[in-house]
Amino acid sequence: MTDLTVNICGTDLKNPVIAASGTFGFGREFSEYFSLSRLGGISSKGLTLNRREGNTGIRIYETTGGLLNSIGLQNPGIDEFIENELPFMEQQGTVIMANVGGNTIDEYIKAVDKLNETNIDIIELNISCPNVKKGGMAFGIKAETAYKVVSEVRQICKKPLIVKLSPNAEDIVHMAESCVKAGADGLSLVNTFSGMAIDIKSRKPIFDNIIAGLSGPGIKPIALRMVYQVSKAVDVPILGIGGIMDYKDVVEFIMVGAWAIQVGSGNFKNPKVTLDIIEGLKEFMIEEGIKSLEEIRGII
Amino acid sequence: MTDLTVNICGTDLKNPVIAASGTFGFGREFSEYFSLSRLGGISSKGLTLNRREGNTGIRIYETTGGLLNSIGLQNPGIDEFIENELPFMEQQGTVIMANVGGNTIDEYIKAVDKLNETNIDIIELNISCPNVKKGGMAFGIKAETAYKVVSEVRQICKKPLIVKLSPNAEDIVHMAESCVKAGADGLSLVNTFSGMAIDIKSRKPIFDNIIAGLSGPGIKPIALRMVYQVSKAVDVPILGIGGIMDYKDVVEFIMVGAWAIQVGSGNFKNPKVTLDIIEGLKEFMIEEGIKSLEEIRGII
Amino acid sequence: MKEGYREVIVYSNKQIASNIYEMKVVSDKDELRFEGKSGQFYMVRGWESLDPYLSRPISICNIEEDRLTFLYEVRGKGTHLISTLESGHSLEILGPLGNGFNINIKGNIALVSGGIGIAPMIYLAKSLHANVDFYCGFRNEIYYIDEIEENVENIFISTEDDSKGYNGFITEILKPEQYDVIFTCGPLPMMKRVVEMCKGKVRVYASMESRIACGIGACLGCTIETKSGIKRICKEGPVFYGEEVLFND
Amino acid sequence: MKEGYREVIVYSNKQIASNIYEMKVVSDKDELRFEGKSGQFYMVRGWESLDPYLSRPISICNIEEDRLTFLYEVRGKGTHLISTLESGHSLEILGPLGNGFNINIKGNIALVSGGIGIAPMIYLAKSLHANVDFYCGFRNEIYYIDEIEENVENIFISTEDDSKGYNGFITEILKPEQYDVIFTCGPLPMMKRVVEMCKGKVRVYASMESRIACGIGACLGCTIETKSGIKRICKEGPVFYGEEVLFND
Ligand SMILES: Cc1cc2nc3c(=O)[nH]c(=O)nc-3n(C[C@H](O)[C@H](O)[C@H](O)COP(=O)(O)OP(=O)(O)OC[C@H]3O[C@@H](n4cnc5c(N)ncnc54)[C@H](O)[C@@H]3O)c2cc1C
Ligand SMILES: Cc1cc2nc3c(=O)[nH]c(=O)nc-3n(C[C@H](O)[C@H](O)[C@H](O)COP(=O)(O)OP(=O)(O)OC[C@H]3O[C@@H](n4cnc5c(N)ncnc54)[C@H](O)[C@@H]3O)c2cc1C
Ligand SMILES: Cc1cc2nc3c(=O)[nH]c(=O)nc-3n(C[C@H](O)[C@H](O)[C@H](O)COP(=O)(O)O)c2cc1C
Ligand SMILES: Cc1cc2nc3c(=O)[nH]c(=O)nc-3n(C[C@H](O)[C@H](O)[C@H](O)COP(=O)(O)O)c2cc1C
Ligand code: FES
Ligand code: FES
Repeated sequence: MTDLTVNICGTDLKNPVIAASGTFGFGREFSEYFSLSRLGGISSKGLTLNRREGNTGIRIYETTGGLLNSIGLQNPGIDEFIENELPFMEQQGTVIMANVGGNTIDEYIKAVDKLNETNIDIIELNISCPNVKKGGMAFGIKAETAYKVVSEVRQICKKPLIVKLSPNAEDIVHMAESCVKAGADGLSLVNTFSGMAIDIKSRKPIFDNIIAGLSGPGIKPIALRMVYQVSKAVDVPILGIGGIMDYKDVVEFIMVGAWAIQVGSGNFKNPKVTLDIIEGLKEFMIEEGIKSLEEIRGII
Repeated sequence: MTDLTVNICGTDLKNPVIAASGTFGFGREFSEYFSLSRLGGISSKGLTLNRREGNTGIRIYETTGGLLNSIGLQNPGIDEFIENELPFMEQQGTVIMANVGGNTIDEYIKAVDKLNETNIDIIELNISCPNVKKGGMAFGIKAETAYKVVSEVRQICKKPLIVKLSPNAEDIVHMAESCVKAGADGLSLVNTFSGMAIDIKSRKPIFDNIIAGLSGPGIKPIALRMVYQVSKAVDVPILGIGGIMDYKDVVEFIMVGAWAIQVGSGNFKNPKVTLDIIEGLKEFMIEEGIKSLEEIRGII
Repeated sequence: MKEGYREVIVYSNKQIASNIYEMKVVSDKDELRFEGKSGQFYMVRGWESLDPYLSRPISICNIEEDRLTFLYEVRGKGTHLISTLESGHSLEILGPLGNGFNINIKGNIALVSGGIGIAPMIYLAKSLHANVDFYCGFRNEIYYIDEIEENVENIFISTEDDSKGYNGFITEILKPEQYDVIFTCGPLPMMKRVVEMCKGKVRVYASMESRIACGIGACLGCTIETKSGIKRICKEGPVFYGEEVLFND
Repeated sequence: MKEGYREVIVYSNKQIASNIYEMKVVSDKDELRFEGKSGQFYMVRGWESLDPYLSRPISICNIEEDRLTFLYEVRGKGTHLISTLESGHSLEILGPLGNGFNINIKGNIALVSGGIGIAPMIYLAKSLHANVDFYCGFRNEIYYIDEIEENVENIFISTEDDSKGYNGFITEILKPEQYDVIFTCGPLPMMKRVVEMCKGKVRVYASMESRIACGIGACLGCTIETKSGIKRICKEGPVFYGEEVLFND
C-alpha cells in the first residue's frame, strides 16, 4: 500500500498537495473542473480584517519562467469570507487553511480572533506579502519583527498556526527559528520574491506599486534551497512552495525536508495540475517502492 | 549622434556591454567568433591568489529559465593569469576587469597587490561566489564583514575598485552602502542566487557541494529590483547583472539606474549575444531619439 | 464538471493580412464539439515549453459544426508561436471562458470594431437575430470583411491612411442615435470614445482586454474598475456594460 | 573568424528505432558546406523559447557533401523537441566543436560503441583509412548498422536480451590484443571497461560526455578529471586518450 497521507499540526491531509494562497481563490472556480476533495488542502486567498480592493494598474506580468504579480491582497475581508466563502469551502471535503495578512499586529489579531470561531483547520499567517505598502512586508524581513507578530498572534490563536515565510527575509534560517520560537506550529515557504519590470517604451515601471512578487518555476532552485536549510534548523512541519509544476518537483521538496507542498502559479498553466501531480506522485512512489512520504522526507 | 560610451570609475567604455565573470573565460574562446574590441569590457574568470581546480561532480545543471552552476572558481591563479592570459587580453582593445575572489582577507590583499602592477583597468572584487566552502560567501552576506574586506583591500588597491554583490546578502541596500563607505568606487550586482536541485532517482543532490549558483533570465526581475534599490541609495556607478538576454533587458537595467551591464549566462545561449545586444541598443536609442545613456539612466 | 485543457488539431492556420492570422481547429475526438457564445474566449497554448509561461486568451471568432475559428494578430512571443502551428499539429485549449455577449437583444444594433477587435464580431453577427450594422476601423490594411457580410445589413469601413472607406477613425462615422444597442471591441481609446458618444443615448456593451493569467477567475490578475467595484475580465467579463466601466488612462 | 549559430534546414528527421532518430540538415545558403571531423559535435537548438535554456550537443554522425547527419536518442526535453522538427523547418547549430578523433592513425583499429555511442562511429569509420573492425553493443534493439557496413571489415554485435549477436556486453567479445588502436564511445561504464582491458596493451581513445553549457570552452562546466589535470570535454575533448581519464564512479 502506498500511503500519501501526511499529518500537519494535528490535521490529516489525504495527500501532500495543497493549493497555494492567492492562486486558487476560495476554490470555487476550480471546483468546476474537479472535485476539491481530491486535494490535500486549500490555502485561501490572503484575507485581511477588512475588505481590500487590491492594487491599481497592471497586476500580472509574465517573465521568463514565471510571473510577477501585484494583486495587492484584494479580498472580501474576514467577515464576508466567513459568511460567503467558508461555508462553500467546508463542503468540499478537504483541509482548509485560512491565509491571513495584515498591516498591523492588531489587524492580524482581530482577524485570527474571528477565525478562531470557525471550522477552519489551520491558520497560515502571511507575514510576507510584498505588495502592500508598509504592509505584510515589514514583518517578513527581520526576524525580530516576525517574532513579535507571531508570538502575539500565538497567544490568542486557537488553531494550529503555520507561518508563511518570505524569501526576502534577511536570513531565512534565523527567520524560521524565530517564528518557531514565537510559537509557530509549522512553516510554509516561500512566498514571492520581490522583483520588478520596466516598460521601456513608456519609461515607466510595469506596476503602479513599482515592486511586485515573482513566482513560478524559475524560482524553484532558490525555494528548494531555502526549504533545505530551514528543515535542517527547525523541527516543525514544513510546507514547501515555489515553482512546483509536476510530481518530480514535489519529490525534490519532500527529499529536502518538506512535509507537504503548495502549488501556486502552476494552477495558472493548468487548472488541473494538482491532480496530475497527485497521480504522478503516487505512481512514482509505487515504482520506487516508497510506502510513505516519511521514507523520503528530508533524506538529503 | 548616438553615444553609447560610458565612463566607469575613470575608465571609458565604448559601450555599456561587459562580458560577465566566469561566463567568458579570458575572452580567448569568444575572440574566435568576433573581435573583442567591440565590447565595452570583459570581466575575467574569477581569480584567486593560488590556482584552483574547482569543484568535483556535476558543474552545470539546467533549470527553467536558467541554470545552476558549481564551477568552484577553477582558475590558474593570479601569477599564471598575469603571465599567460593578461597579455592576450591586453591586445583585444577592450576594457579589462580582473574579477578577484578569495577565502581570506589576506588572500584578497595579496591577489590585488599583484594586480596593482599590471595594466588592468578595474578590479572587480567578488565577495559573493556561493560555491566555495567557507569562501567568498561569508563576505557577501553580512554588511559588516563586507565592510571589513573592502576597506582593507581599498587601502592597498591602486586600481578603481568595483565590488560585486551577492543577491544572497541579508539587505542588499545596506550591503551596498557599506561597501561604498568602505571605499568601493563602483558596484556590480548581482552574482548568482544560492539554489539547489535533487536527483530524485538517486536521492542525492545534483551537486557535490549541495548548493550551487542560479543565473539566467529567470532571476532578472529580482536582479532588476536590487539594482533599482541600490541605485537609489548610493552614488557610485553600478553595473547591472542578472539574466540579460537582449537589448531590452539592458534598457530596463539602465532605466533603473545601472551605468553599464554585464552579460553572463546569455553568452551560453549564443556566443555572439553581446554583439546583438550592442546593435539592438544602438537602434533602440536612435529610434527613441536617445542621444546618450545618461538621458535614460535611473529615470525610474 | 468542466473539461480542463483539451487537445485540438490545427485544421488550417493562414496569414490573411500582415500580422493577422486565421486558425481553424478541429477536435481530435469525434464526439466533442465546440461550445461557446460570441464574446467568450479560449486560453490557447501551442507550445510544450514553460516559456511563454502563460497561455494566451483568444476570442471565439466562429464556430461551425465541429470547427472553431480564431482570428488573431501576432503581437509578441505567444501569438507568434501560435502562428507557426501547421495543419495537423495539435495544441491545447481551455474554454469557453468569460461571459460573452447577450445575443437575445432585439432592435437596431451596431457592432463597432477596431483592428483585431473584429475577431469576436464575426460570430456575434451570426448569432444575433436583429438588424445589424457593422462599423469596422482599420489602421491601413482591411481584412475579414467578407466573413461578416452575409450576417449584417450595412458595413462601414474606415482606415487611417485613406486606403479604403472613410479616412479617419471609425467613431467619426458612427451615428449612435440610429441604434438601440451597440457592441464594441477594439483598442481602449476607441471603446472609450464609443461609450462617451453613446452616454445617456444608447446602451453599449464593450469587450474589454487585460493581462490574463489563470483565465478562470481565480487569481484576480485581470481586473478592471467599474462603478460597481473591481471585476474580473475573465469571469464577469470580458463583456461589460459600457457605462459601468471606469476607463482610466 | 568562426561563424556563430547558423540556421539550417531539416532535410529529413525520422525515427529509426524506439527513441532513436536520424536527422539530416542542409544549409540554407548554397555556398556554405558543413565542416567537421568525426568526433566533433554541434550545439543544436531547435526551439525559439528560453526553455530549454541551453542548446544540446550532438555529434557529427555523417557529412555528405552539403548534408549533415545527426543520430540521436530522445532522452529529455531538448532531444524530444529536436525530434518534433519536420522537414523544411529551420534550426540553429553552432560548430563544429571539440577536438574530434585522430583519423590519421594506421594499423588495425577497433571501434567500440554502446547504444547511441554509435553516432560518431559512422563518420569515423568513413574517415579512417585503415583496417577497421566495429564492435557495437545494444541493450535490445539494434540500429544503423547498415550505415557503417561498407566502411569496416567486420561487425560484431551484442545485445543484452539475446535478440541479436552475442548475448551480453560488447566488452565481453572484444579482443584488444588484435588491434593497434581502439576508439570508443558509449556509456561511461563501458568505456571504463574498455580502457581497463586495454591498459598497457592497446591505445584507447574515448569520446567522453558531460553536461555542456557554452560548448566553446568558456564556462568550465563540462570538465573531467584526467591525469594531467582538469580538462574541458567541449574543447580539449570530447575525445581523450583513455589512460589519461580518471574514471570516477
Ligand atoms: C478576453 C480576451 C480575448 C482576446 N481575443 C483576441 C483575439 O480574438 N484575437 C487576438 O489577436 N487577440 C486577442 N486578445 C489579445 C491577445 O490575448 C494578446 O494579444 C496576446 O495575449 C498577446 O500575447 P503575445 O505573447 O503575442 O504578446 P506579448 O509578448 O505577451 O506581448 C506583446 C505586447 O503586447 C502587450 N500586451 C500583452 N498582453 C496585453 C494585454 N492583455 N493588454 C495590453 N497589452 C498587452 C505587451 O506588453 C507587449 O508590448 C484577447 C485578449 C483577451 C483578454
Ligand atoms: C560531445 C557530446 C556529443 C554528444 N553526441 C550525441 C549524439 O550524437 N547523439 C545523442 O543522442 N546524444 C549525444 N550526446 C548526448 C546529448 O547531448 C544528451 O542526451 C542531450 O543533451 C540530453 O538533452 P535532453 O534535453 O534530451 O535531456 P535532459 O532533459 O537534459 O536530460 C534527460 C536525462 O539525461 C540526463 N542528462 C542530460 N545530459 C546529460 C549528460 N551530459 N550526462 C549525463 N546525463 C545527462 C539528465 O539528468 C536527465 O536524467 C552528446 C553529448 C556530448 C557531450
Ligand atoms: C497571483 C498571486 C497571488 C498571490 N496571493 C497570495 C496571498 O494572498 N497570500 C499569500 O500568502 N501568498 C500569495 N501568493 C504567493 C503564493 O501563494 C506562493 O507562495 C508563490 O506564488 C510561490 O509559489 P509558486 O511559484 O508555486 O507560485 C500569490 C501568488 C500569486 C502568483
Ligand atoms: C558558469 C558560471 C561561472 C561564474 N563564475 C563567476 C566568477 O568566477 N566570478 C564572479 O564574480 N561571478 C561568476 N559568475 C556569475 C556571473 O558573472 C553573473 O554574475 C551571474 O551569472 C548572473 O548573471 P547572468 O544571469 O547574466 O548569468 C558565474 C556564473 C556562471 C553561470
Ligand atoms: S486571469 Fe485570473 S482572475 Fe482573470
Ligand atoms: S561547456 Fe563551457 S567549457 Fe565546456
